[in-house]
Amino acid sequence: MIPKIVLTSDHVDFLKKVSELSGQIVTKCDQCGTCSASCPMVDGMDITPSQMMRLVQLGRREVLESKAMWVCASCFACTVRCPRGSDLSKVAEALRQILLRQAIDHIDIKSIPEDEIERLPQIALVSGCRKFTG
Amino acid sequence: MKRTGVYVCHCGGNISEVVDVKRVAESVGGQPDVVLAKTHEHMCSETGQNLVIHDIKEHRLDRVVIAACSPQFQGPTFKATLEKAGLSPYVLEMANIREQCAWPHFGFPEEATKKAMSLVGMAVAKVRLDEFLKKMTFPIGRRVLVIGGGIAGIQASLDLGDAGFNVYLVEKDPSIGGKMMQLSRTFPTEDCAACILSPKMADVAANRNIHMLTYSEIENIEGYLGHYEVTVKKKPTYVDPDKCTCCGDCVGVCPAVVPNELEEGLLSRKAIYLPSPIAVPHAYVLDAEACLGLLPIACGKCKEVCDPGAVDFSMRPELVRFTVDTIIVATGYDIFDAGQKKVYGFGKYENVVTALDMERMVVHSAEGNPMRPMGKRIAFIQCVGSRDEQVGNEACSRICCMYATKLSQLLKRSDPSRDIYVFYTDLRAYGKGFEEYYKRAQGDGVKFIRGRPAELVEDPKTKKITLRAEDTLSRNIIESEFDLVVLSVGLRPNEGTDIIAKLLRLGKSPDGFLQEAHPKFRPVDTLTDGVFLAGTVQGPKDIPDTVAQASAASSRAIRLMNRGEYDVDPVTAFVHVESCDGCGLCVDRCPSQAISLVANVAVINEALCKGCGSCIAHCPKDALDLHCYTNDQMLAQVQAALTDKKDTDVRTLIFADDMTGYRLADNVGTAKMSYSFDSRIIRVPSCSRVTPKLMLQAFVFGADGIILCESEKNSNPYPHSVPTIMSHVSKAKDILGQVDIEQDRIHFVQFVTVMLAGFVNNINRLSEIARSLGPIPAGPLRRLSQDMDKKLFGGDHDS
Amino acid sequence: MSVVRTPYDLRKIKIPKGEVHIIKERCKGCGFCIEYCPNDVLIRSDEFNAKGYHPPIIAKPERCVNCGLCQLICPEFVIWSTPKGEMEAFIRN
Amino acid sequence: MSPEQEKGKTDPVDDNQAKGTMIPYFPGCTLKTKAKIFETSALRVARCLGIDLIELPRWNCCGTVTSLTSDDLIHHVAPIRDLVRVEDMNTMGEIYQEYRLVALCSMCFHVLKRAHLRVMQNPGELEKINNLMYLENDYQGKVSVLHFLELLRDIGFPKIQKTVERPLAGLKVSPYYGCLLLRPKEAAIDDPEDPVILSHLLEALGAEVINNPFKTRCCGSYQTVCDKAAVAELTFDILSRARTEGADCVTTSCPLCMFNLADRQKEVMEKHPEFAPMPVLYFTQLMALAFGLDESVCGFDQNVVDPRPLLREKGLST
Repeated sequence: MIPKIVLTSDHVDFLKKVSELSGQIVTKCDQCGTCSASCPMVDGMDITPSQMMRLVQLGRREVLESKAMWVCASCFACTVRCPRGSDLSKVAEALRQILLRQAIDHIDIKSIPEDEIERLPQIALVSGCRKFTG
Repeated sequence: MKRTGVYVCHCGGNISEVVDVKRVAESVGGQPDVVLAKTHEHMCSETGQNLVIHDIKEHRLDRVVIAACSPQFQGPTFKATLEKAGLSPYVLEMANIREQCAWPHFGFPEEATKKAMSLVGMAVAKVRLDEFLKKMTFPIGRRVLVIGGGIAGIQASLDLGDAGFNVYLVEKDPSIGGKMMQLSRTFPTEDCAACILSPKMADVAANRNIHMLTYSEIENIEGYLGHYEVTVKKKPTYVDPDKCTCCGDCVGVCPAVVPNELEEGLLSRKAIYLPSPIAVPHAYVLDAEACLGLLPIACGKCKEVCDPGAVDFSMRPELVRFTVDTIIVATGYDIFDAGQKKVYGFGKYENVVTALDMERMVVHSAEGNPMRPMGKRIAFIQCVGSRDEQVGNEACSRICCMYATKLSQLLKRSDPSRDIYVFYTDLRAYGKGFEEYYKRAQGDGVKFIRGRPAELVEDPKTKKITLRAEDTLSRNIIESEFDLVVLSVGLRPNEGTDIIAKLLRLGKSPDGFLQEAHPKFRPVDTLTDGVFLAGTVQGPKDIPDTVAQASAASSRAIRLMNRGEYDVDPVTAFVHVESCDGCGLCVDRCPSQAISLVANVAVINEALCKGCGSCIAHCPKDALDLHCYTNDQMLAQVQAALTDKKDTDVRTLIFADDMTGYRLADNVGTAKMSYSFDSRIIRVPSCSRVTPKLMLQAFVFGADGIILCESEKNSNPYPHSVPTIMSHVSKAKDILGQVDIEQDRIHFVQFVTVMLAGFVNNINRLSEIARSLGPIPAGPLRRLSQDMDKKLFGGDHDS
Repeated sequence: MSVVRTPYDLRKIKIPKGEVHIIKERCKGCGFCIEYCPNDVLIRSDEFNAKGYHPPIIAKPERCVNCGLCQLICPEFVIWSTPKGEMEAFIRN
Repeated sequence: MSPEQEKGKTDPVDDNQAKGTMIPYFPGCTLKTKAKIFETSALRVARCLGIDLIELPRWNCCGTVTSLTSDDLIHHVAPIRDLVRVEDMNTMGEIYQEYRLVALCSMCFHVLKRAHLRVMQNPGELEKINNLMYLENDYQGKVSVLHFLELLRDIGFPKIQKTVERPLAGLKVSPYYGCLLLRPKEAAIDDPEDPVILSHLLEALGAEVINNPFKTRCCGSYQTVCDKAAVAELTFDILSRARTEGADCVTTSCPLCMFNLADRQKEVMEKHPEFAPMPVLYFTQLMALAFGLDESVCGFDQNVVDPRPLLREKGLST
C-alpha cells in the first residue's frame, strides 16, 4: 500500500517552523546520506537521519511520530561531516522540542527502577531529563 | 552652436513599459542645442540606425545622444552607426535608461520617468563637450606566450603555430604532456590517452614556429598588450637532449632512488630518468635534488657510462628573456589532496588510493605488468574534495562521475568476476555520449549506489577496508568490506596559478580558478588585454572542452594580432599646455611612467598611458585632463545630475569604474534588483580619475553623498588605482572635516562583478545616511567653496 | 600533497652496491670522507691509530653505493670503495 | 592545611613549584559524587605541574547539554552565570588577570564553551541574558573555557615527560575521546576526525598508544537512561575494537563516557558472554600513576573494572 502525498500549505508551515526553531536551512540538504552513515545510533532508528531531513523538507508532520530524533544522542557526528554544512543535531532538537513544548515527555523518570537510578551518575540523569522531558 | 540629436528607445517595451519615453524626449526638446528629440521602438535595429544616419545628414547633427540600454551592451553598435554617417564615434553619449532606470525601478513609472529625464539631461550635458576624436591604433606583432604544456597548452600552441604565429611554450616539467600523459583511456570513447596525445606532442616538437621551453618556470612578466616582456628560468637537465640516445645505461648505474611523479609516487625512479615513455623532448633528465651531488660531483657514474657523452654536469640555470604580444594561460589543475579528507584514511590505509593512482595501475595492468594485486571487490567514492563544505570546496569538479564510470568499466571488463561499486551523490552524465556510456557501465554490471560514504576503517590484520554508507534510495545502511577503495578526487587550481595570476593581474572566481572576462560572451578572455585562458585553469573541464577552449583562446589571440594593429578608444591623458607650469609633480605619479617633462612642459606618451586619470588630481593648475572624461565634462554631468533636485530631495552620486562598478550596475538592473531613486551613476575609466576637487565641487552643487565604486585590487586593470583613490578620498574627507561637513558622506567601496547585493546595499545605505544627516547647511558649503585650491594644494604652490 | 607513500617497487629496483676499505694506520683523521660521504656510511671512531688519529669506521655498510667520492678526496689514499663482492673474488683467485 | 596539601609535601614536586599558578576550575555535578577520583587525581597532577586548580566559588550546574534550538536562551543562563564567576574572581582580586576556566568533564567543557561562543556571536542574546541576571554582574565575554587536556598541551608534553617518575612502559592504552571534546568544530580542542592530544599525552607518560578507529565514536551518552541495550552495543563495539587493535585498557576524559564504557560492561556481558571486561581509566589516573603519586591518589580501587591486576602484570603496581 503506497501512501499518496498531497502537498498543502500546512506542509510549508511545518518546514518553516522547523527551520526557524533549528536555525538551519533544511532545504539545502541534498540527501547524500553522510549523516545516516555517520550516525552511531542509526541501528536503533526507524527512519535514517537523512530520511528525517527529507520528511522535514517536504514539511510532513509524520516525522514527529518517528523514533529517530529520540534515538539521537546529540553526538554531532553528522554535524561535522555534512557536505552542505547543515547541523542535523539542531534539526533533531527542534523536532524534540516541538513535542516537549506540548508537554509530551519521552520518558517517565518514575518508571526507571530505584537501583538503576542509584547506579546512574547525575550527569546521565540530568542530561536525560533535559533531552527527554519538557 | 552644437547640433545635438536625442533618441529615446522603447527597447520593445523593456523601457517604455516603465518609462514614459515621450515625456523623456519632450523634456530635452527645449534645450538650446538640441535640434531634435525622437523616440523609436528599437534603436539598435537597422531602421533605428538608419534613422540616426539619415538625421545626421538631413539635420547636420554633430552630436548624438541615445537613451537606451547600457553602452557596455550596444555602445559599439551605435559608434559604428556614427562612423557610417561620417561622424567621429566619440561624439556619441548613451543614457542608460534600461539597466539603470526601467529595470531597477520597475513598477514605479513616475519616479522612473523623472530619473530617465535626469539621465538624458546628463548625457546631453556631456555630449555638448565631446571632442571629435579618432580611434587610436597601435602596432602589434605575432608573438604568443603559452604558459603550461598540458593538452590545453599543446592545442593552443599548435593552432597558433600552424597559423604562422611565433609561440613560446613554457612548461615547468621536463616533458610536455601534462596530466593527460598519466591517464589510461579517455571517456566516453575509451581511446588510449597516450596514443592520441603523443602525436600531438610530436607535432609540437616538429613545428618550426613553436619554441619549447621545458623544465622552465615564469620568473616575471611586465608590460601590456603588444609588448609583454617575459623572463623565464630554464632549469638545467644536465643531459644534452641532442646527444642523448635514450639507451638507458645511466639508469642502471645511478644509485639514487626517489618516487616517480608520473606514477604518482606508486613506483620509483632514479635521479637520472626518462620523464615518460612518450616524453617530448625525448631525452633523459638528471634531477639535481635527487642526485648524490653535483657540487662537488659525488658519484658521476652516469657520465662514465654515457657513450654519446650526453651527460654534462657543467650546465647551469639560465634566464631566457623575450617579448610577446599576447599570452595564453594554460596552467591546468592539481588533484585534491585526499589526505585532507581524514575520514577516508588516504595515506594511512594502503588499500585506499586516488583515481589518478588507479589510472596508473590500469595502464600497468594493461601492459601486462601490474603494480599490485587489486582484488575482486573495488569501491569508488565520488565527490572527494568536491561539493563538500567540510573541505572548503562547494563546487562540482565535473569530470569525476565520468572517469569513475570509465575506470569501473575497464576494471570490470578486464576481470568480469570483479565486484565494482560506485558510491555517488548525484551522477552527472551531461556531455555528448556520456549518458550512453553510463548506461553501458550499468549494463556491464557496475553497481551504482546513491550515498556518500561517511568513513572507511581498515582491518588491522587483513588490511581490507570496511566502508559505511547509506543507500539513500532504499534507506538502508551499507557496511561492507572491500579489497580496494578508489577516491574520485576533485580538481583544484594548480599551485603555480597564483603566481601567474598576480603577474598578469587576473581575477579569481569563488572556486579559486581564474575568472573569465564575461561568463557568456567572453568565456576565454580575461580583463587584462591580450591575456586568454585555456583549459582547467579557468575551471574543471574534460579533454574535449579543454581542447575546444584552447582553440578558442588561440583564435581570440589571432583575432587581436592578425591585423598587425589594434584599435583603442582614445581615452588618454592630455595637457592644457597654456596652464602647465612645468612643476613636474605629475611625472612620478603616473603608474605607467607615461608622463615626462619636455621643455618644462608635461608631455604624455599615449602608447604608455592607460587612461586611468589618476594623474589629474596631482596637478595644482588643472593642466592635466583626460579625453572622453574631461574635467569640464565630469563637472557638467555632476551639475546636470543635480539641476532637477528639489530641497526635499536627497541626491547621491555613484562614480562607477568601467571595469567593475559600471558593469555591476548593469548586472543589478538585469537582475531587476531595485535601489534608491536618489542615486545617479556616473561612468569613469577608474575612480582614480575622480579628483578630490570634483568630489568637493559635487557637494557645492548640492550632492548629499558620494560613493566611489572600483574593481577589487586583484581584478583591477590599474594596479595602483586603489591606493590612489584612498588618498584622494581621505584628502576630500579632511577638507570636509575642516569645514564641519560629515565625512560619512563619502564612501569608497571595492567590488567584483558578482557582488550585486553589496552594490545595492551600499547605494541604499548612503541614501539613508544622507537623509538622517539632512541637507548640508549653507555656512559650511560657503566655506567649502571658498579658495578650494588653497585647501587642496596648501596654497604654497606658486608658479 | 600532504601524503608521501613508499613506492611498491622500492625493493625490486636495483642500485649498485659497494664496500669501503680503510687502511686505518695511514689515516690522519681529517674527516673529509665522513663529511662528504653522500650516504653517511662513515662515522669517526673512538679508537686511536698508531699515529694517534681517529680513523673513520663503517657505520652503515649497506648504504654504500660505490660512488667513490671518499677515494677521490682522501688526501692520504687510505680509503677506497669497490663493487660489492669484487674484493673477495679478487682475493680468492 | 588540608590533608591533600599535607600529602603534597610528600609529592615529588620541587618546592619552588609548590605554590603554582592559580587557575579557576569548574568541577560540575558528577566530579563531586560518582567521579570523585577524576577530580582528586586531576588536582594533584596539576599541582605536580605547578598549577593550582581552584574551585570556582558558588558554581552552579552547567546544564550538561547545550540547548540547540535558536529560540532557547534560558538554558544558556546557567553556564554564562558560571563564566561571570570567573570575571568576579578577577574583580575581587582573588586571581589576577586570569580569565581561563578549566573544565575536566567533557560535557561541562562543551556546554560552557558553546554558551560563551553563542553569546559572543549574538550580542543581542548576551544583552538579554545579562538583563535576565540583573542581580549578577554583566558577562564581559573575557573568559576562555579550556579543557584540562588543552591546559596540559599548553604546559607542554615535554615538561610533562620530565615530571614522569614511573613511565607506563609496556602499558597498551587506547585513547577514547567521545564526542564533546571534538564536535562541533568551533568548540573542538583538536581535529574532529583525527585527534592526537591524548596520544601525545600518553606517549609523554611512556605508555604505548593503541589507535582505535572508533576513538571518536559516541558512547551513547544520555541514551543510557532509557536504552541501556543500545549503549551496551556501542560499548561492545568500541571496547572490542580497542582489544583487536591490541589495547590493554582504555582512557577517557568524561564521567558519562566512563559510566557507559565501564559500568555498562555488565550489560555487555549479559548479551555477549564471551566479552572479557576491560579496564577504563580517567587520563588523570594514568598521569597520577606515572607521576609516582600514592595509589590512594590514583584511586584504582574505585574503577568499576579493577585495573590493578593489569598494572601489576605490567609491573606498574604492587
